[in-house]
Amino acid sequence: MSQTSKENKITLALFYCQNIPESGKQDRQSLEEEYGKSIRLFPIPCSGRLEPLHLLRALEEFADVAYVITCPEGECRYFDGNLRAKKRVQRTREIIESIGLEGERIGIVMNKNSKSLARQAHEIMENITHLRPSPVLSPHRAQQEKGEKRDNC
Amino acid sequence: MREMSQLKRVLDNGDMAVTAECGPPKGADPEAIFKKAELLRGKVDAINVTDNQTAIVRMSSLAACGLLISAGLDPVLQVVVRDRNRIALQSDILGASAMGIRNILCLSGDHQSFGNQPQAMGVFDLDSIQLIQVAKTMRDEGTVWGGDPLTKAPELFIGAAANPFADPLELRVIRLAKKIRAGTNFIQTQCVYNLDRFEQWMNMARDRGLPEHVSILAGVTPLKSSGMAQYMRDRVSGIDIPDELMKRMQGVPKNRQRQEGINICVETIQRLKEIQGIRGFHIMAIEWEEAVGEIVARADLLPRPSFDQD
Amino acid sequence: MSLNNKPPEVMITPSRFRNPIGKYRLHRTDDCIGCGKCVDLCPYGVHVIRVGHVLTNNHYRCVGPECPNPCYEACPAQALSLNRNPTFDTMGDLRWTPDLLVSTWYMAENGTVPPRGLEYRIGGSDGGFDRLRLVFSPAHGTQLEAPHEDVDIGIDLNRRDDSSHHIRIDVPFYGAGMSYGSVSIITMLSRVTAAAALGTFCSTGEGGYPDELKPYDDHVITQVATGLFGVREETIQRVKIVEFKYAQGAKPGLGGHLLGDKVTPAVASMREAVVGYPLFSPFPFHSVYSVEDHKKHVDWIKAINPKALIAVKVSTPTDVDMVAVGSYYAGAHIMHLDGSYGGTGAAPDIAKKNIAMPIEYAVPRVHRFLKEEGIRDKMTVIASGGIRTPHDVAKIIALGADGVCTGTAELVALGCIRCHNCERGRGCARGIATTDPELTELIDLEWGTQRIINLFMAWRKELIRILERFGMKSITELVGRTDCLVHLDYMNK
Amino acid sequence: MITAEQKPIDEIREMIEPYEKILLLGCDSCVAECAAGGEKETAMLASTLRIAAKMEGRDVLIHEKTVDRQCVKDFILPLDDIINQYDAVLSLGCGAGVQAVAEIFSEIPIIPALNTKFIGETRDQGYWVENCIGCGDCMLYYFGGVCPLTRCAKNLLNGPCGGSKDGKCEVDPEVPCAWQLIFERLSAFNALERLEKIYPPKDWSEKQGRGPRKIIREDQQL
Amino acid sequence: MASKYIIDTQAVPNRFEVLTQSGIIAWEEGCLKCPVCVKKQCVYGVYDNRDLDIRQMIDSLDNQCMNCLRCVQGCPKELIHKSINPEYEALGDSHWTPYVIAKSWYQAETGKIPVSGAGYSGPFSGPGFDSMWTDMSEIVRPTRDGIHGREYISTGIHLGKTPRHLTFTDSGDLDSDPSFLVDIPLPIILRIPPFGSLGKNTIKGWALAAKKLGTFLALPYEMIDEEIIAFKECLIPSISPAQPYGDDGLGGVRLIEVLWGKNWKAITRQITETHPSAMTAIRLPLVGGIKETVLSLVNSGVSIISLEGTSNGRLVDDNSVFMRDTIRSIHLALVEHGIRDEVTLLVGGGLSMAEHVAKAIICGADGVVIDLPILIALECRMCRRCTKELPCPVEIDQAASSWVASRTINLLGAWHNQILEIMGAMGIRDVRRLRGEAGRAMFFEDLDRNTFGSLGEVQEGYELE
Repeated sequence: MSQTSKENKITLALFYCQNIPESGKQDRQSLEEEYGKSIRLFPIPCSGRLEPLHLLRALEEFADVAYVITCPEGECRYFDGNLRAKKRVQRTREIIESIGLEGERIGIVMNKNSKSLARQAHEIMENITHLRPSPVLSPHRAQQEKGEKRDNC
Repeated sequence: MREMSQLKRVLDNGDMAVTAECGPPKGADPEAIFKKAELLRGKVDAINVTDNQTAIVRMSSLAACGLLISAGLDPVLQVVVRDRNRIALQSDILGASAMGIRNILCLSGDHQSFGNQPQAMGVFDLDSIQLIQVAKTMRDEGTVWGGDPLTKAPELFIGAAANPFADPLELRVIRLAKKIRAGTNFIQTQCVYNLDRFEQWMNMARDRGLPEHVSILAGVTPLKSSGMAQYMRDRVSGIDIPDELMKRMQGVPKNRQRQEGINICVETIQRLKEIQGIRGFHIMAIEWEEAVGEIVARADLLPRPSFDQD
Repeated sequence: MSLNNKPPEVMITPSRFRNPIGKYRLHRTDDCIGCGKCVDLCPYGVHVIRVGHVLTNNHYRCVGPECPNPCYEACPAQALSLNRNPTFDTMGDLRWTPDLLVSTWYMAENGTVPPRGLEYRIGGSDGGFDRLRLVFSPAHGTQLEAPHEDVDIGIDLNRRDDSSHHIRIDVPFYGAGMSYGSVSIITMLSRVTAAAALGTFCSTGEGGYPDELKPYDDHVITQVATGLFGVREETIQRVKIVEFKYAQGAKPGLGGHLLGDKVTPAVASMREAVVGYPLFSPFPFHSVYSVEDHKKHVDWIKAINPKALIAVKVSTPTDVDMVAVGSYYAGAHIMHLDGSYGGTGAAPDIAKKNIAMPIEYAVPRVHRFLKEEGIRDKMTVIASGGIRTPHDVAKIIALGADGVCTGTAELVALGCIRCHNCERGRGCARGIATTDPELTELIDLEWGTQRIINLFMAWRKELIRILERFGMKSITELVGRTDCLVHLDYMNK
Repeated sequence: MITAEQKPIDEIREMIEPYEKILLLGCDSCVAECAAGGEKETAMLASTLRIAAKMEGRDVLIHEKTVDRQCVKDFILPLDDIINQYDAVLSLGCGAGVQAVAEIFSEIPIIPALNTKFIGETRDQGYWVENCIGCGDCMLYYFGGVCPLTRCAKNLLNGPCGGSKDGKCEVDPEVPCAWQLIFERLSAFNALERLEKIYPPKDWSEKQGRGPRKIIREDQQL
Repeated sequence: MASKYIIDTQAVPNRFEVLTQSGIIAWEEGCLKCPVCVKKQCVYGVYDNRDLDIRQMIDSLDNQCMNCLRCVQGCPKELIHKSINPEYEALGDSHWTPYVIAKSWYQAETGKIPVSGAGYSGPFSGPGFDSMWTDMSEIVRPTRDGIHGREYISTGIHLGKTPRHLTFTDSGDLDSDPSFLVDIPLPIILRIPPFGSLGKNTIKGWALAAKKLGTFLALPYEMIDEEIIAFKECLIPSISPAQPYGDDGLGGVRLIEVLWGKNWKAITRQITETHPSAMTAIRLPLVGGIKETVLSLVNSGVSIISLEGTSNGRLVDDNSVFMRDTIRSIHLALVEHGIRDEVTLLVGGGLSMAEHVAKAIICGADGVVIDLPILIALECRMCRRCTKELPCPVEIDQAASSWVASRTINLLGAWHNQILEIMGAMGIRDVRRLRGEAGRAMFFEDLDRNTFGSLGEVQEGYELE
């Protein structure tokens, strides 16, 4: 799977609620080892801490896809942080769709059955394999690749 | 019932057209209309009926036009957007057409605060250009605005006003062009005193080729007195009376000022005739319909053409 | 001389902030049908009805899962749910846990210890007080309905039987020195006014003796510290107790340091210094290098104010016991041991954490040594620097102190949240440890006074309850009774 | 407060299309409260427009800034320092804000990003409702604190039309008939006699005036 | 040392947003935009300066908040909450705690000693050096104010064997050879940390810092290249006996360290021959039975021994034992054998805060060697991602050498001041006199047992509260 994403050069910005199981520093690092530059992880104290701007800025600057994993519905420490996150993600989707970017580039997973961070991340990675590199970043990316090639020469 | 606008026929025929204005009474008496009609009969091709001019309540323009039709004259129904929303405006257009009224003049109207109902709500649902569009849609598409079909489309000769004397001049020409694009067939201008400015405007209009698409009737108003001249210059928006004209009026004794007003008016028409693209005259002798006959005669605009009714 | 006032009245004095913070939060969804059942069920007044709308206005009073009638279980529309308040867990520190902060606020509001749901007796430092427990014999009953007023928790401050004032305080504590400059004038006045009402004292600290305190001269202890800020003959003559500060527990072995920003015109004039310039109080008294020097100091005060009691405030080095004996022979009445956990103003972290020993070790050592020297009965031993709760008071007395000094607890009653930023920016953002005029206005004097009175009335009741459970009539019976304590790390080993 | 909604993004993009350096100007008052033009929305719109530009491969400079209030000169004037760096300003203020900014910075195009809606009330979180048309001649006393000019679809002043059914308006059955509310309110404090009166035609000149209305208080002027 | 030793510090900004313990969660939905908004009243202007750092997705609300909670407590809709920052909690490990890391960042940024109000907030005691309290003097044992006072407090130590006595020629000139004694003004030597995303500029920056501080940077011999050798007088190359050693290009280096291993003797001899003017030191892993080894090394003439525990301050062979008591026992053994002054004992591994320097010296070290603190000074988060070849979140290898040097100097400057504070409180004016002064310290185990050891008995039926 990691190979697929390498071929696609898709970068996922993954925000996740610190309350989801097995999401500590070590779990995070093993994920990063697995996916390399294809994943950027951002633990947050509550998914409701996330604002549309985080997602937009991630898409603007470095991410092909931005996802949020929240704690299960009804289990937010702040009661409705995850519900807020859900609505914010929905709104952000609408925004990017309105400018012609695939809505799928933004997603939210409300954790169920106490899935681990790694498992959720794998599933998300699986879900997004069909997406092409983001048209937002492609000019940059093209330049970067050029640069890399130059270095190789 | 009249099938075609007399005004349209005259213009189509390539003749200089003449129209005059007739203000309905501040009352319900039809005789006032008939009286004015007789004064104008044979002197003009069509008679404009004002629509609650200066926002003062008068007999409705539509009704007065109906009376003129019954008198066998060709009325121009003036419609202001101040008092009616698009529902009323469209229904009035249908009613007018049904009564044989063929000419409408689409106007914004004076603000309600100027008249005798200053507390009234101004409607201004449409503006005059939109009204032209609506009328054209009804006539040419056979639908109301928004697309609902009409059982029968109205027959209309659509007119609009133009004021070459308001500022900025460039915008006046842009507006004329927009009115033409919206579908106006004829233009009646604000009364012309400042011929230089008028010519300038006409030149600009000609530069854009506008007169080819519309019949421009230059408006004239005989001055009754130097006092009236003063008033119109100072108080009525969009009126531009040059100083030499003012002086000319003032230089004449009071009892001969009316005559001088008519003289000026006739001279103006004569000069306007020289201007390329002018297709006729609109004589607005305000509450002085008697003067029209003399002006038309002295301006060599008689007799008015007549056509056999089909 | 005994003050023996009637105890002041407790008056309910809620937080001065719109949203008081509690341990739990309740959440009400749109499903609420406004039936008001929760309002009826809740014994703590968490919910209120306003114009047909039920509102959860007083989250902070919720006792959470320990509630006998949980509204969130009884709600017919299942519109209520309960969570621990995440904000609660961001507050405080290991010594002043969020539980202790909130229960202190509860006491300051209500004058009683919190009903349930909050640990109000110990903190989370995992040593000392927090590993010590009071041991109650079954002989003296368990919970008491109402404390008996015939239990005496007052203590004598002059045990030398000399010609100085004979002062008895009605509670076994008085207010530790917090200088004008490190705290606002309102904070200072709140403390002093409350001390007067409670029949005890409060120290000015080293920043001078503001005129506003004059009406309370009989309840003020004035401090003579190394910087001698604002110390004048007149100020020494005004009071009944004069306190020498040799060191303070928060920065033992180091001088005090008031940042230039806090030296406002008022502070500067009080301290006879220059506005905007930092002030250092050196360490130690450069005129005292021996017990003999120390005695000269005491004699100097006695010459100015012959009847004054002399308190000597020191921190807790290895030889604190020797210092105590030396102070006795120099003529001191009160040995004030200041441990390293207290302090208002800024101190280097390295000093607070590492220098000198915790008060729990120092007090037994001094108690034992004074006893061995045969002078324990002649000296009043006061402990401070980390006394947070009535249980801490009972424990330190059982370890050998006669009474305690309080400081931080009062600031917490005034709304201190232990953010540890006393010296930053304009000073305390909550208007307690600041000299910023605008921030000072955040506290109303009457409110502040009552909050401190309420807190100490709760302490008082709790101490009486503890003594009753020990079967004691007076707090003096508890002094040095280590058999009333157990340390969990050594329990039944 | 004044409420507003963001315009469709396509419309905004079309308007800013000719420009390469654009300042998004938020307003932190009314339109912030209705989540249309505050600091946050401004940042979001800026990011969205940057993303859109990048997708087109265009190099457009989009910055954002939010002022306390766009309808007060004092808050606008400080923009003088930065405004010259831009080709256009996309304002997230209400119509009043857009015009006030435009009036001060006459040389630079000021483009509205919002549709200004109405004077209204925050009825609930995320729910704003119009309840004043600013007629300039308040009649709420007579109608028990419910404005028929705003809340009756027909602006009727002398009682409900025949379309009122079950207390709801015929125009929108979701909306309570204003006259039902007026009736209930006036009954509640025994003031139904106020409904007996025939209210004469409304003086609209206070609303429409002669061009823009203004208030001048000389005592407030210096 | 003629002039007073002062470390010049200057604030050096962070390159990345710092992580702090807690942040603000401010819901926007439902905000009433009150005219007097609690956000506008923030004493620290946190909301006015709000910004989003994209690299780490850090909202400045996360790290500028000073925890006064006024906004939380004032918002009429209760839309503002506080939260513990999971990124902060995840910093470091149980030894390199978030607190240690954050305070080190502060010192490296500002050059100031950490100061806070409202008393001590930490645990009662802790493992290792945290279970020691240093003494202070009250009235009967005078000292002078450490920082602001009049007496000079020396933190200088010398490396090498102290001559037992000096000999003089007949004409009265010094006959002893003082060359085998190197002075450093600070009892701290820097060492390249065991991990880290290091670039050339990092090494250079540290060398520069060592030079400016007047101390040494110990680094693996392989790391020395043409650029670094320019700092030779403040470098300690570490030579591993496992690696071939030949012509080394270390001419002019003053101190060379040999790692403990089979060949150490041969290599030491070789070095002494090639570089007669350089001193040699032996670096030993700190293990349980090391005392005997140290004694025999000293007896065989080794004059500098560097003992290295684990990076969490334990014995290399037993992670449950803290190095504190082992150092004490080595020191005491050397004293007993009358050879304490024959050797300079340096201690390293897990020293994370300024007080550890003083405490290690009290336990018997002459000075210390620090490694990870100088990495943390460069904003290292101790995530050890670099050990797994993951990118460094703060791109340490990209930092300029001047920045590296200034940050390191700031940290050491703050440590120096703290050592002065702690020595001043003890009334000790020369750090060399602090060595082995266990009497100036209090040990948790002793105090606690003495005080509470007897408070263990609870009878049946008694209730604890």
